[in-house]
Amino acid sequence: MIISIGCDHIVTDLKNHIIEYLEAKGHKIIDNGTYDHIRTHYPIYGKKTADKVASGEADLGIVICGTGVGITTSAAKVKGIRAALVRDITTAKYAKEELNANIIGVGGRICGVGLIENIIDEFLESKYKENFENDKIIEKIDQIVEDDSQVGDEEFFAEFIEKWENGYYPKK
Amino acid sequence: MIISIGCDHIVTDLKNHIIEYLEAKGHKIIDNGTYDHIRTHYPIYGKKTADKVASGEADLGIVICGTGVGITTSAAKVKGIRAALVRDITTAKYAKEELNANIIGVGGRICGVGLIENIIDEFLESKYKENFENDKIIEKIDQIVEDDSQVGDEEFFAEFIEKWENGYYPKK
Amino acid sequence: MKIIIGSDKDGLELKEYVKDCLEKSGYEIVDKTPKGADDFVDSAKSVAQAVVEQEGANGILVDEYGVGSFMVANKIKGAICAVVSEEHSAKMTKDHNNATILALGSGIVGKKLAKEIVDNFVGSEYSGGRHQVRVDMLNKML
Amino acid sequence: MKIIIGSDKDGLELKEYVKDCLEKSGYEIVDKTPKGADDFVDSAKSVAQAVVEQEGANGILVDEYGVGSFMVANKIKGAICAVVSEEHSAKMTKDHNNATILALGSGIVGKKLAKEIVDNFVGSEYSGGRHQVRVDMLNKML
Repeated sequence: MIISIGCDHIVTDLKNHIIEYLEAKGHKIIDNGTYDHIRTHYPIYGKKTADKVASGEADLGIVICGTGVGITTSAAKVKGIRAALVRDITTAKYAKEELNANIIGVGGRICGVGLIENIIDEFLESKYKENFENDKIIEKIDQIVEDDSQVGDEEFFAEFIEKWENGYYPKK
Repeated sequence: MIISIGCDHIVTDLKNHIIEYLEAKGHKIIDNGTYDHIRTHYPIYGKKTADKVASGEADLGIVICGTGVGITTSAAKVKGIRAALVRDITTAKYAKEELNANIIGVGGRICGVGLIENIIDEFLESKYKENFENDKIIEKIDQIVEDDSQVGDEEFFAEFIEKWENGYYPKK
Repeated sequence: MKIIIGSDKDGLELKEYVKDCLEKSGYEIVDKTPKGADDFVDSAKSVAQAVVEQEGANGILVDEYGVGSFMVANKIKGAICAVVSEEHSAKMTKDHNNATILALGSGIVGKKLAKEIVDNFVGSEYSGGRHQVRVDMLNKML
Repeated sequence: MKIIIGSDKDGLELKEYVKDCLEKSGYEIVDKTPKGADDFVDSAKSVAQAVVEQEGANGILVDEYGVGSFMVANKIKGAICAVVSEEHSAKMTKDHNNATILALGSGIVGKKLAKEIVDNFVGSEYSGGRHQVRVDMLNKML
């Protein structure tokens, strides 16, 4: 499978571990960064990771930050994405089987690596159960957002990054 | 507070992080090992950590292994120990407030470090709520085991360590 | 603080429990789905829209796994929803992400844990500062 | 496989749910506390003792937090009890620790999660090998 992955600077080592883990299983990984521990902003990587899935370039996506909330929320806000933030395998399975989730998010400061590996395994291996009920709910979710012009727009956050670099935002 | 801590070889780095975290808060730590990543056996460190608490040398104990189950079970099997294996703060608080738990266990491959720090904070800061009901349950738990001759016996596992070293057990 | 709540049928019982706890703590509750919505898309949309429209309001959503409500609420522009099954994230997501909506799974968390999660969420505050750039980014999306 | 179960009053409802699920899966269930024991010390002791006495039996304990049953069951010589709120530990503790007793907190885990935890626990097997030295150590204790 082609898997799009992204993280913030809090959990870069964990993301690198997961990439190795998945490559060893034969998956192809698109690593959207961040690539180091320099302070950056989770929506950049959540959106980048999700854009690849929304466009079809990747089959599924994985996003990780401290609690998982910030980066998974940014992924969820991309049209075509059904993002599931989880802390157990049961929910990962449900999200894939019933909601055909295409992005899984976890919190690297919340879950340990053994549990995270198992959550990802379940997410990748579970199959969507196509039926009328599930199709209907998914269509309802997908219809909430109409505009797809933000997908793939790499300059979307440029104004904020510039403001950050110019000291508009406090560094604390 | 004087805190007795122990781990197996899977989570030594996490234990070292927790020691730093607690020392920065002014606690005195008794580090019962293991000290490296060489394969060893969790009951050795669970018992050592618990013995210090049972004898009164330490106020409270913390034990960590992959899932937390193995090492916390070994701590629980020491007379005078009320060991709580947890994955949330609610249970840590309950265990201290109602059962006066004196050892907390977590799984380093199950919980992330942010959650673990918070669990430990809650465990150390919560106070036992002394009342008739709680005292009665605790007495009932403590009375299950009568013999205290195993507490502090440093040769207790010697036969198994010798067998392990002599190749009695498979290494796989 | 006003707390806007909603659930589907599967989440109804836990929603009622959470509602009771919050009312006892003195919060003003607006229940968008007294009988439980037909599905979590309806409950999550209506709560998220109401939270976005009312400055200072918080939202709580319940369905069987929580993750469906999370998926949906975050599709509403300006809504930041966290699905959580432990207390640390409940605090941190308020503090760092300025999340105003909490989603819970009734089939995932028990009542004692749910209560502590909710208390940590409604009892925490956004700390602003460097976190604002990320929140501004999220709020531009959709 | 025979599964011996027990709970206090707080754990009664979840115990009944787990019992139903396991019976539907064809397991033979021995319920030590059909009405719920007075406290988790009684339920945990009776289940742990029965599991230790019956070769090949497994035990499941429920109280409000699970951790009380864990504390007690592990005081019985030969009993290895795991308190668990996710599926990975449920599998791993069987595989590595040869745990034969599972403790659950009814106030901590929801039913869907509890069912998956139980299924993972009863469906996994001890792998022996290097793990036996640790199990022998545990079994010498008390």
